[in-house]
Amino acid sequence: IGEIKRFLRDDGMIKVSRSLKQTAARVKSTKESLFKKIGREPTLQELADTLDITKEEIVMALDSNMQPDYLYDVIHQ
Amino acid sequence: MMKNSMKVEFMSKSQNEAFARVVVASFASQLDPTIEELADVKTAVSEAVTNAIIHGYEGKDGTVSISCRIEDREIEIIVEDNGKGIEDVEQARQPLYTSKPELERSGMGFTVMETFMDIIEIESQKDVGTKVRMVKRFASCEN
Amino acid sequence: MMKNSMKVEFMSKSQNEAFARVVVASFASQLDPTIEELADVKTAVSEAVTNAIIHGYEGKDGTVSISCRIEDREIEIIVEDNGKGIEDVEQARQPLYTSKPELERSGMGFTVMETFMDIIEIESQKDVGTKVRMVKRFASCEN
Ligand SMILES: Nc1ncnc2c1ncn2[C@@H]1O[C@H](COP(=O)(O)OP(=O)(O)O)[C@@H](O)[C@H]1O
Ligand SMILES: Nc1ncnc2c1ncn2[C@@H]1O[C@H](COP(=O)(O)OP(=O)(O)O)[C@@H](O)[C@H]1O
Ligand SMILES: [Mg+2]
Ligand SMILES: [Mg+2]
Repeated sequence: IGEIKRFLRDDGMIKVSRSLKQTAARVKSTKESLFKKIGREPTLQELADTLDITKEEIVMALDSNMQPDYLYDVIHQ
Repeated sequence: MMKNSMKVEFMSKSQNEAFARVVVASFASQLDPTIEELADVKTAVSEAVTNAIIHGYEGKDGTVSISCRIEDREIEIIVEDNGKGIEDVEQARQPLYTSKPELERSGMGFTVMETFMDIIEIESQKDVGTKVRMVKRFASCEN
Repeated sequence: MMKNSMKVEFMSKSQNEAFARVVVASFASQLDPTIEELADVKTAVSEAVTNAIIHGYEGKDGTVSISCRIEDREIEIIVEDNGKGIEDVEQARQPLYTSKPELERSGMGFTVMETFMDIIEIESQKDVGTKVRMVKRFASCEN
């Protein structure tokens, strides 16, 4: 339980900007794997269901990802 | 010093609750808050918007508006409706008080807003509408 | 059939371009588009909002407003400013035409909007302001 609390507390200190970048990277890779699976572009809802997050989180995350150096960050961290 | 403001108006439909959260969250994100700080703001906005939709308009068509202002590390959020209003604001603010127990409301909406925001003020008039003003100060960014 | 609408107003500051994109995208997401469709809409909104800020208000303070309406699979987006207006709309719509070559503008804003959206209409009056109406129909609903 101490472990979980510490995790939660750490999580609380994380800047939104960083967490959104991580979500954006997950959205990108899930989008590709879903495309391979269903043979067309997945809709937002399909992505959200697969990632177990909301459509809104995806929308916000995608916009945090406009600058390429963010992507670099995510891939190389 | 950073100053910015916006106002959004939308229909009193339940699918707009998520929309309202994102609008405020993405405006607030200019202040580079932590996940927890942003979650607090989103929760408070959700409660205020839900109240406008289900108590203010009672499911009928109407417009909900949210004004936001940021200044330095502070965000002010005003959620307004032109719905039925609250007759007794003191009573409405009491933890566990709800006028709609049949809808499984918890009566904790205002308490949640008080807990997650630094300031909350309610102005309401019967048959005119309700205005909820909330302020939150974000911790300054050390990193 | 799904119908919904919203309106957002914000200050003509460049940091609000990203905000405007997210607001419209999250409203459009009620229609469950693909990420590509959403990116098209965001790009078009960005161009229209940037124009309002840098050409309409030329960096001065002003208010930009965006109204959105969704109906069935279609979204209508109207971006408005009360800035200096466009004297010759036909000329402004020409690919590569820009009145601000010194700012490294590409002159491709309206062309981009035309490419990514199904309909675009421009109404403008000198010293009164500019209104850009765009419509996009989403395809992704056969499943
Ligand atoms: N926007 C509003 N318009 C009218 N009445 C409201 C509004 N917001 C709150 N109220 C009243 O205040 C009461 C308490 O609200 P709240 O603490 O959110 O609890 P709950 O929503 O669970 O009932 C509501 O039951 C309702 O009677
Ligand atoms: N909202 C606006 N207010 C005033 N002028 C505008 C507005 N939008 C566009 N214009 C005019 O139309 C021209 C073409 O716009 P655009 O195709 O976006 O190219 P660019 O922005 O690169 O100049 C601009 O250079 C400007 O003169
Ligand atoms: Mg409530
Ligand atoms: Mg342009």
